[in-house]
Amino acid sequence: MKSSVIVFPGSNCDRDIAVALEKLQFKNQMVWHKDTSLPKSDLIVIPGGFSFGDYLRSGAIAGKSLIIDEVIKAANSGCLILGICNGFQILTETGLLKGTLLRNKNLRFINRDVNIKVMNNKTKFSSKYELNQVLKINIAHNEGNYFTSNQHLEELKKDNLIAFKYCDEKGNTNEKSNPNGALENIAGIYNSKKNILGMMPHPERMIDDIISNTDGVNLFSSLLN
Amino acid sequence: MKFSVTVTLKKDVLDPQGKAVQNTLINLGMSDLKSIRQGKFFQIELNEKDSKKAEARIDEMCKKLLANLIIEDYKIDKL
Amino acid sequence: MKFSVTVTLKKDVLDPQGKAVQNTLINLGMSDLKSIRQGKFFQIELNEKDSKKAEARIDEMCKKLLANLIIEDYKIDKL
Amino acid sequence: MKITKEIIESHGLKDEEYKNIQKLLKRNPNFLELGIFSAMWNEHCSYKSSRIHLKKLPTKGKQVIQGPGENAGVIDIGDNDAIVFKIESHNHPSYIEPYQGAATGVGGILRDVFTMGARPIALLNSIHFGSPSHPKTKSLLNGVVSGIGGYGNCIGIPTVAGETKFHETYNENILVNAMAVGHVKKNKIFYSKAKGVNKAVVYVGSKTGRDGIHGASMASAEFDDNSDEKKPTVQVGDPFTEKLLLEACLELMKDESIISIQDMGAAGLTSSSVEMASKGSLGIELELDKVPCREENMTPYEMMLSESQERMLIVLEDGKEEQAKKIFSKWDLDFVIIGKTTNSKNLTLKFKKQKIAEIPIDALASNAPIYDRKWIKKKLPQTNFKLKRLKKIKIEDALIKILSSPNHSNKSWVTNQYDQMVMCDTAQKSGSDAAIIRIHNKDKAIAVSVDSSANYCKSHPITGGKQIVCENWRNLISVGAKPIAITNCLNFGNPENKEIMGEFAECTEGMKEACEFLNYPVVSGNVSFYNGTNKKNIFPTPVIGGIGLINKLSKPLGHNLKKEGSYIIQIGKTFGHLGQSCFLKENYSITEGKPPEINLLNEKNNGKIVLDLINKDLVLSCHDISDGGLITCLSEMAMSTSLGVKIEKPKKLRDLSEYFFGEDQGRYVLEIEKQNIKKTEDLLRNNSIYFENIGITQKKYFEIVGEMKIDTNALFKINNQWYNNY
Ligand SMILES: Nc1ncnc2c1ncn2[C@@H]1O[C@H](COP(=O)(O)OP(=O)(O)O)[C@@H](O)[C@H]1O
Ligand SMILES: [Mg+2]
Repeated sequence: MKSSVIVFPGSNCDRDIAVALEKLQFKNQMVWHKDTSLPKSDLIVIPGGFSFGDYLRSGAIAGKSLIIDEVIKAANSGCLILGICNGFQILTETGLLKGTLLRNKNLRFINRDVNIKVMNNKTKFSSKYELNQVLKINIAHNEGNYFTSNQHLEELKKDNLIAFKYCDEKGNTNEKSNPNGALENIAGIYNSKKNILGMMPHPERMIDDIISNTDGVNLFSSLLN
Repeated sequence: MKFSVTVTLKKDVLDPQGKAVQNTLINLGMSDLKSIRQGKFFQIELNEKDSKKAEARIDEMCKKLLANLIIEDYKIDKL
Repeated sequence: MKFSVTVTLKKDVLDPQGKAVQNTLINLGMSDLKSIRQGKFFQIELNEKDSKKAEARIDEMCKKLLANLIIEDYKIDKL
Repeated sequence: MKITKEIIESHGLKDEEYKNIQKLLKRNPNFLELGIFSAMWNEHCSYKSSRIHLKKLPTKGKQVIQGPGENAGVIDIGDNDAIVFKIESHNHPSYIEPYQGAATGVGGILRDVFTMGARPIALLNSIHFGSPSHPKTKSLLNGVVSGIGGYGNCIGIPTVAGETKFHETYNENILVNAMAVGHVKKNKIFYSKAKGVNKAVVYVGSKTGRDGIHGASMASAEFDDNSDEKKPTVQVGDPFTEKLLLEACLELMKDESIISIQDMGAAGLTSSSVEMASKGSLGIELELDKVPCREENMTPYEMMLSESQERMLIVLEDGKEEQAKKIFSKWDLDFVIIGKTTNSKNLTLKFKKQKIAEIPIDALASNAPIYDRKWIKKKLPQTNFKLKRLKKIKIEDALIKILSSPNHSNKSWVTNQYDQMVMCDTAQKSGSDAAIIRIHNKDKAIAVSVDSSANYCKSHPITGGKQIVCENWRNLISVGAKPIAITNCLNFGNPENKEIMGEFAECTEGMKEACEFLNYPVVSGNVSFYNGTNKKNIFPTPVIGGIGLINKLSKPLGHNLKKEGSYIIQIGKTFGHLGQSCFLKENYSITEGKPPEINLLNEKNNGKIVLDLINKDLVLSCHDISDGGLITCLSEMAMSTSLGVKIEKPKKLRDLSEYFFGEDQGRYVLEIEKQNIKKTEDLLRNNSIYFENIGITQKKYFEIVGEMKIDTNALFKINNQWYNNY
């Protein structure tokens, strides 16, 4: 399985995701944002960080970079795309995913482990998880407050496009278990063809028991199937 | 030629920042505050003499980068 | 009564945001762009009929919260 | 411009200093030269009041690769791996503009570390605020914490540990100390010493603006009521550009292009160029027309004294320009040759084809003033209170008072605003005695902690100086790391005041004794004087940042209790010292008395044995006993787990408050699994270590038999509420 990680100036989880992919036996390549072609890949990852400082709006400037056109082309031809944190924000800026990520409700950066619930385990990204399985995954963001139109929200629900929701240890999704004010506790979504996943939590941080836990591993191993 | 651009969130988009500012101001005793919404402001200077062309240029900047038209509106003023 | 407030960085203060936006716009082909600086914009509505009082109120808000007077200037306009 | 008395004074130069300048130059300086002298000769750059005292500190050791004198200290951790680290203050700028002040403090210390070729792997900070009820405290706290986070999070280096304290002594002068830690291959360390004549001097990074002109002098001047007006343009941090600068520098460092490299920190272009030349016994010539400027019409004076952030100066090997330039343009950064090294031993500045300044490098650096300022010894304070005369307080109530106080509250409100996990090598985050960072791709790790004890240092500086080194040492031991070396940030008041100078002299003396005895050398540091307002000086606040090594990291050892039914062992003897304790402060507002004594021999023996027990895998969890005493330590071990403890009262009859809240030093609490208890006790006995078996762990309840019993969850809630309600 071949993967590419897109690196923008200001990306800072690029090495972390590369380590995770290689640990799980992906053949990974790093791709610089000024490159105009993508190596042949089954999976493209847009990593976390502060691309272009996240100045203006998070992900906005990265969304205009040269390589993004290639990512859009690849996405349209069915390539798997994973955007984590800043990657998710960039995907919404490019229009590959709908909705937007607003400032956290408390207006502060939040870094901690949160629980999220697997809402759909029938996708290429999630088949190794159980439905409604509760994972403990680290979040680290300023703008993770997912917002979208009512119409799109209905679509997300109807077509089962919500990937993960913030919840408590028992899987309850309520205001208390919502760290950033996201609409309906949404932590990650798919596009309608389910080949694109954007998520705020960082699965690449959860692949090693010494550092954290291994709740992120199955996301990558699902992709290997 | 100088322009200002203000970018504001569309009416039906949640404005967490504005809301937090509003709460803080009310806590500071500004009970007469009815509402506050926050946006962005740009001061732009162009090397372009023709005001029509310049304005078109600014408009292009807004569409291409400065505003996210899905959630934001923008307004251009000549300074 | 409605007001707008624009908050801008003082003249010599570094504007990293504006700088990044400027570079991006130039990369997007806007070579006629001379400079761009970014600031904040607020739309405020007050429950106050007296325009003098209202303006004083807005001024207070700016001083207390909306602007950081050490690095920013602000401007109030009645809408 | 004519140099008047007022101009000299406004540059913070004393009369005799100005005369000295005239003597060194054999003429009057011009305005630009005066500015350069003032920047180089102020306290911040010249260490003129502190140098003779700092000399006493032990700086060498088997594992020390580079001691003080470079951008940061470097220690050897084996296998060609080295750790580069330093701490620095940004107190005054943070008081004026907390967000930007703290942010640029982080940016500055990071540059010190990556200039040496190291990739930064961790950030720490020590922040001290005034009383929570002071009107400015809340916004300062907010601003500083989000500034530290804003910079570290954006650049992508985890902020893993620190301390957050409140005390009225900082009401008008907060402390913001930032520490950075980096990793480098031992054979790839870069230094600031220039070598060779006619080598290109290259400016890289951000453009120069009018930021913080005279910032370095500001950092060395007391605030007065007019300081609002003297404000220079505040430095604004740009972590994004720093990230680019970091990557570009590390990329350039992969080969042999760089002869010497130095970040532009305090006093910007002036101090960076002078330091490079001075270390290499060379001269340097700069053409200021070439300096990349952000604003129009900048004067040479402004260029030389600007403290714009995210800039570096490099002396480049011949023939490497093209290649180096390519790297910097890839990262969208300025790269301009602005001068060359010379053999003149002068700093020569040209502007518009004219020579506008020429100063012997030695005059700026090695001939900078050094003062042996008057200082007086502090007597050991007497303790006037009588515990027996104080109103009796229940142990439980006193504990709750401490746990709910601002200084002891759970800090997650702070630490949750920092990305602690980015880089995926943080094995132990904030919340324990020390954070643990794994060396990338290896199974060894370092432990890091910063510590200070201003109350102890105030009441008896020499004891306080020893104590902070020991506390820092203990914090590293508690997570199973072997302490290797420290960095320190010495935050003091006005050195021209002989009591303050005495505090400084004695604190450093205490630090020296402890460092020497524990074989714990000082490899880098920073001094910040003039902390205070209108003659009111802050408490002496030296901050110690320590690094320890864990040779093989399996599971990080924290202080959270692990297992029901294990034994709780206290190492070290409890005498019940309550002077300067937080028991007295929080419950009776008594802040008098002497600090607990330090017995360095016990300290060393106890630490060694604890480390030994940990290495033998006999310890489930471990916590050192510091302020708040035994019971506070135990409650911290229990909170945030579902376990509790069942502790017996001391066998010998003595005052329970002294026993549970005494702050005697050199003590630890260990959780030992039942099956290992005999082995552990034998080891302790064989090494003649004083210990007590004080109880066991149990489900849910924090209990002192016959005295108190409370749900640990309730304790956690009590500990967790202050920040959220503030
Ligand atoms: N400003 C801060 N930044 C990062 N971590 C912090 C900060 N303040 C406190 N902490 C963390 O909170 C925990 C408790 O701090 P403290 O009570 O000072 O611990 P100790 O007494 O063991 O030194 C420590 O793990 C410390 O690293
Ligand atoms: Mg400790």
